[in-house]
Amino acid sequence: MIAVPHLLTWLIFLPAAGAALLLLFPARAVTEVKTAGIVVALATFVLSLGLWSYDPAVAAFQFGERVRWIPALGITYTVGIDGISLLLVLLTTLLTPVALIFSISHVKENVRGFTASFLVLETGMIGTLAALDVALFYVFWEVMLVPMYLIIGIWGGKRRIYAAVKFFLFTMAGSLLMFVAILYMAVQYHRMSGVWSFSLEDFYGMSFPIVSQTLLFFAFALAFMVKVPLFPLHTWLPDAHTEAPTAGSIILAGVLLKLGVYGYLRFALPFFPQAALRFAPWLAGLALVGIVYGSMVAYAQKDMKRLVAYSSVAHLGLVMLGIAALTSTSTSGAVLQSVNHGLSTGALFLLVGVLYERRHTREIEAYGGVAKFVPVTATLFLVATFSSIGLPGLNGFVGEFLILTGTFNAPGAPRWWAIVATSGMILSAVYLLTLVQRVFWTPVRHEENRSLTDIHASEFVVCAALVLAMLAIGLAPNLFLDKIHGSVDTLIAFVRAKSAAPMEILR
Amino acid sequence: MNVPLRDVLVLSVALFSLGLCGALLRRNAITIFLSIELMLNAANLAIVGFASRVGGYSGQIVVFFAIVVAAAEAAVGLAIFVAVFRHHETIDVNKTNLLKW
Amino acid sequence: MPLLLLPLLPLAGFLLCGLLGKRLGKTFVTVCGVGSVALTTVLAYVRLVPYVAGVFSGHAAPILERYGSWIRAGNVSIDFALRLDPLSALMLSFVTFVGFLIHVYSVGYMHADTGYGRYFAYLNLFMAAMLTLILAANFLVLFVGWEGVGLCSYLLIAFDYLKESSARAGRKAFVANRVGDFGFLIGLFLILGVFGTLEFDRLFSAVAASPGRYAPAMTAIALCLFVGACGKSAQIPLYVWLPDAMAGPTPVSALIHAATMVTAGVYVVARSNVFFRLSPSAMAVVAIVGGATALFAAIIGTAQNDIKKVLAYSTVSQLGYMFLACGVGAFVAGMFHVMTHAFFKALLFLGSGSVIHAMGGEQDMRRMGGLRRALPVTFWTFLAGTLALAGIPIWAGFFSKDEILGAAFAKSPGLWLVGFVAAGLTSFYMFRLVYRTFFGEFRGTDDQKHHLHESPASMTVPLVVLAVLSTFGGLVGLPAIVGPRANLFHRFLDPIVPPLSGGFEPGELSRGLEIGLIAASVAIALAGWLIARVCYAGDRSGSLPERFVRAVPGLHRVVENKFFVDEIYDFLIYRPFRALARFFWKAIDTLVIDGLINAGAFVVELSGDLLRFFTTGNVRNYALTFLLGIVGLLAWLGWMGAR
Amino acid sequence: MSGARLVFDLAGAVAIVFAGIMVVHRNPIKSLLAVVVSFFAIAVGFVMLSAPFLGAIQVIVYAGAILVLFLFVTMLLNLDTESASSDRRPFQRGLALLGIVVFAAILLSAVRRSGSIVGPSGEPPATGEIEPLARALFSQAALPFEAVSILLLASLTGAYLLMRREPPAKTGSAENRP
Repeated sequence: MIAVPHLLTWLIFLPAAGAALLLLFPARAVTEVKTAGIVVALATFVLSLGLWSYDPAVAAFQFGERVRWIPALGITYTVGIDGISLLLVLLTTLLTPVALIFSISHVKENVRGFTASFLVLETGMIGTLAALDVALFYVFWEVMLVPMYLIIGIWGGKRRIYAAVKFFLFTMAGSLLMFVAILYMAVQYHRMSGVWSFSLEDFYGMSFPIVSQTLLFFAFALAFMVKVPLFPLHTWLPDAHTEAPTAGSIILAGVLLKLGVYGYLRFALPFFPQAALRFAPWLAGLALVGIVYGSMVAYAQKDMKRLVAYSSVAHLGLVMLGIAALTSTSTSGAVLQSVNHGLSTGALFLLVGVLYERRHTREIEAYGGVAKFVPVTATLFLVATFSSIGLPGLNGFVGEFLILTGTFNAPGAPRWWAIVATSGMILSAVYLLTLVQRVFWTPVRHEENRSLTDIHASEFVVCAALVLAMLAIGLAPNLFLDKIHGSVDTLIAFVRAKSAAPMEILR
Repeated sequence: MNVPLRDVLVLSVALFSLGLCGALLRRNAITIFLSIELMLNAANLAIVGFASRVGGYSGQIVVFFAIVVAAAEAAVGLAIFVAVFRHHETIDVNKTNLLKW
Repeated sequence: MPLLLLPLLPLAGFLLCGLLGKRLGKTFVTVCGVGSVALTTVLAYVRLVPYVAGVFSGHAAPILERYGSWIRAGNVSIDFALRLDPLSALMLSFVTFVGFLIHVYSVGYMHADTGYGRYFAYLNLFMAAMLTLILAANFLVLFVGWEGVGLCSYLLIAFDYLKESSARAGRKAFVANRVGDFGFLIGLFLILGVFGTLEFDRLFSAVAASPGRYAPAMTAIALCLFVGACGKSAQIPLYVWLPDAMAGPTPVSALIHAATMVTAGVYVVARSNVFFRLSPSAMAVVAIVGGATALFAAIIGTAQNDIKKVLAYSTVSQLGYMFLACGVGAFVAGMFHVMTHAFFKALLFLGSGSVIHAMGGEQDMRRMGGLRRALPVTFWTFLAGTLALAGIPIWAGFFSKDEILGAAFAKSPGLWLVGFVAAGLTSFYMFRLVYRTFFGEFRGTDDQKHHLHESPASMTVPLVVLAVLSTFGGLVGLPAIVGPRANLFHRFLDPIVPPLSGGFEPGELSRGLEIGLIAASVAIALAGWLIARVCYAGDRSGSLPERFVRAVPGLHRVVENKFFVDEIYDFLIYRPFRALARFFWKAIDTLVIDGLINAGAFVVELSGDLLRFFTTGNVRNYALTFLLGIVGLLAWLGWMGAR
Repeated sequence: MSGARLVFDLAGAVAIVFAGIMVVHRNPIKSLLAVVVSFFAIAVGFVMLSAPFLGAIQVIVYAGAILVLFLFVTMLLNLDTESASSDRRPFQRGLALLGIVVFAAILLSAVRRSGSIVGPSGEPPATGEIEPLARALFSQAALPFEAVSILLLASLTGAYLLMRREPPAKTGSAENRP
């Protein structure tokens, strides 16, 4: 593969540039706008494949770039990726064209704005994952918020305004606290060294007395916990998912939630290891409640998208449990499971969208027996379901197994954590198979379902891409795990060493 | 200097307070406006008083300008009252809440 | 020829049938679906014959084939590896062969079904998963097959997905299996924690090298694995899915829910016998659960009227026997029963399928009768299967069941008694089935009578082959009294139960006692037959049972309704779960959490509403506020100046 | 007590009395006339403070021009006397009175304490002649003077715009009606 210079910068800004370009198109050129948007997204995806040359043997950030941005405050444009962000970046660049291609035939109003929002969102997401300067990270973090807010608020369902505002307020409330914490850290750094800096390395080098560390940790963790979302901060998610257009749900579930996980791993954990380790049991507790509670609430849902949304709460609870246990196995599994969840839940939302666009209802009761009329959709839905349930051979199992076994045998974690979490495997089968049964199987109850048309070519292509990715991870997980676990080991070693160091000594 | 400054200031305060009473207690916009003019005059008086104590003409010039501005203000203000009256048939300030929204 | 080819071939068949089946038509599906399994069977025997010969000549070393690392992260490293040892060789021999026969049978049975391609795709996928399960060289690869067969079972039970009952039964099966898998996975975590590996070789040699060191951890591991086995092999309390699984097509019941998949639990217990033998309490649990299931299911089986339900409960009961065998340390006997059971139960299911096929889908025995004349091949083969299952001498079931009962008596006469009674009941309900179905007068509609016909050759040939196997298959495991080296089965399989110091040892029986026990079990089998004959054969068919029902109506109702176990589960688990789920959603999520959030929003709105009153638009209010502000400011200035 | 002070105090008393009448009288015309008297008295005060020019302006511009404008407007609007009964808002009134009393008290105490703070600057005291004032006005304050003229022009225009009646609606809008 040809090495592209400044690959990450290209990746980050290509979508935004594409969005700017789209605004030059006349609003009526709907087809051209769609095509251009998809071309840009696909080009980004192809470019991002260049990141695959990431060398896990080198335990450092790669594809790094550093440019001074606001010298007076020591803010730089520093980007780079490691094994933790690599797969998430690839997931982002995969899911964005998936979302756009899916929307080809479904979004009718203000297509230009829709497509541009997605491209800006992609810039925000990749930037968030690649930023190695805390201020830059925060900028991208907030950049993501606006297009998602617009996507829900403009192209969403009936209660879209409520959902969009709820989404915005939840996320904003968390991230403002984080902003305060970032500023505090920068000021502390300035006091200590006389230099302004927001760079990740410099922040990694700082340690704080336990009280301020705890407060800072909470500020960071809250921002990420809202995004993940961890019980009890999850209630924005079902509303946002339900009201968001299908493409929005795909990105929201597929990538945005993962950024909470990523942020926790990249920032909260190594910045404040003592506090993080001290509160790991609480985190695990919330994660466990999320698994059981999310699953049970999912079971009670009558709306397909809400059901899948609550399943995300449960699945991400598992991911956070893996991080709370903080073993190499469980954390690698958690990173992989983030990607897995993006694929399987993305596919589930996509297929629910396929049904929704034809029937214009998300009520489970409105379906029944439709597998007879949409066999391909039904088959793909089953595959996505089993990926989500964690059937060996598909991606979900590998992540779940690593998280659970890592947690079960973690030195600091009580065994009942993993036991409770494993019950999530039963529960996920209960609610998802119930969904399959009530939507696709059982007798046909509504005559209007008889005229349902099966999945379109464009929808099929993107869904098949997701299924192929699921199979690839399920059958050859080492391809991906090998990229991940070097960085995870480095991180864990760093966290352990830093938390073992005497507390009061700064730097 | 024959008039003590204190007398001037006491008179100024008295007139200003009366103006305030009118401005706050009356409801007729014209009367309120008159009260404001009175307060303006009270201020002018204080300035002239200080000026006579300090010497020079700067103080008087300030008062001169104040009177001119008051004239301009009166013209615009009264025009507003006429416009409001045309619209509301009253200039009772309790019945017009134009400053809301 | 690598072992990997064995699961890969049916997998290829699955892909071809599944992706292209609809487009390329039935012939293509038949060729791909049956051909892939036929080829697999041939290749399997190509590997098996030299291996088996090697084992008998003393080279029992297992063949291990590694295909590279599968999952590697942190301290977990799992290879994708397959292995051929006596245990997997045994399973391989009958899984491929019986699987192949059932594929052939299905060609005839499913010929009119619109989901023909889908059916063979699932069946092929099942073969792939089952072969992965039995050839796995470590627990995780085994788990792949384990879940894979569960998936296929789910898909095939719900094959007729537009029927409410099928869809429900499919989900029930998967969820019940998942409950078992929960235990199984915990077991795997424990094993990984204790040993750091899931490879059979390393695990069992490590335990065999220092049993004392590992013994304390074994009870937990063994019990966890047993929970998994309970789910898959339908033991109390997780058996409830298997009777419902009869909603699937009959060949599926034969293949998955009788011959192969459901014995996977026994296979796992036998596979990890080293673990189990180090924990007497785990062994006791296995034996008791097995014995209880054997008796319990047999009792239910006596009062069922659906021909497949009888066979389903019979399967549950026979699986109980197998666990009973494992629990008393007779792992080889258990596996022997697995094999013979695969033959005769597959035969019985296929025979019942032939009957159902002839009856146009009718499954209720009360509308059958006298089918002996219309379906001669089915009748005679079915009879062979019945004799085998009932434990009549020289038929296969006799040898395996007898060995189990002997081992049970040696360990605990109580367990033997349970098995003994269950054996009598088995004989009774099977002959009841035979008499009601094949003897007497036809009780169905004229339309059905008109259409009665023997099944096509594709269905009868497998029946005959299986009947032969059911009849003579037991001869490979002649009892010890015949001669010390007469039991080929033991000679072949004994290496999988390595000597273990301090481990559980099966009991010994004196020669005389053994003969006595054999006589007793033959007697009870014959007694069951006799009772069934008295009750259901001849002119007064059914009058005796009716009197019995009238005498104890409550008992009959309870048994006929399967002890109301489904209803109890519904009441104790399903309903509370659903209520709790709704409570969480409506009360906690909507009311408490969202309520708090919305209350926050409400406070903001309210304070805005309150503050709005200050924006009256009234000039005088503004002026007043202005004045008060000035007064405040002046006061502050004055205070500052005074300081 | 000098004569000037006596005159000033008398004028002050008159100003206060008529200002009081202005505040309490309900009829706007009468209030207005009271203010005229009060302003005359203030003009006298200006003269007594050696600012005769300002006194003259006070009479000509304030009492003569501005208040006449008020009078015209008041009569033009033909306002009724304020009705005593409606909308009294006693709480507001009380609060306003209290505020005014405190305000006055603070100012008076300030006056009492700081009466002698301000001392004479180096400049010669104003003599009451107009010429030095005019010189100062057209030299030091020439720019504000011009600015004020623009302000007057602007207020003139503004007042015109505000008073102007809306032109009648264009007839073309009728076509849009269904």
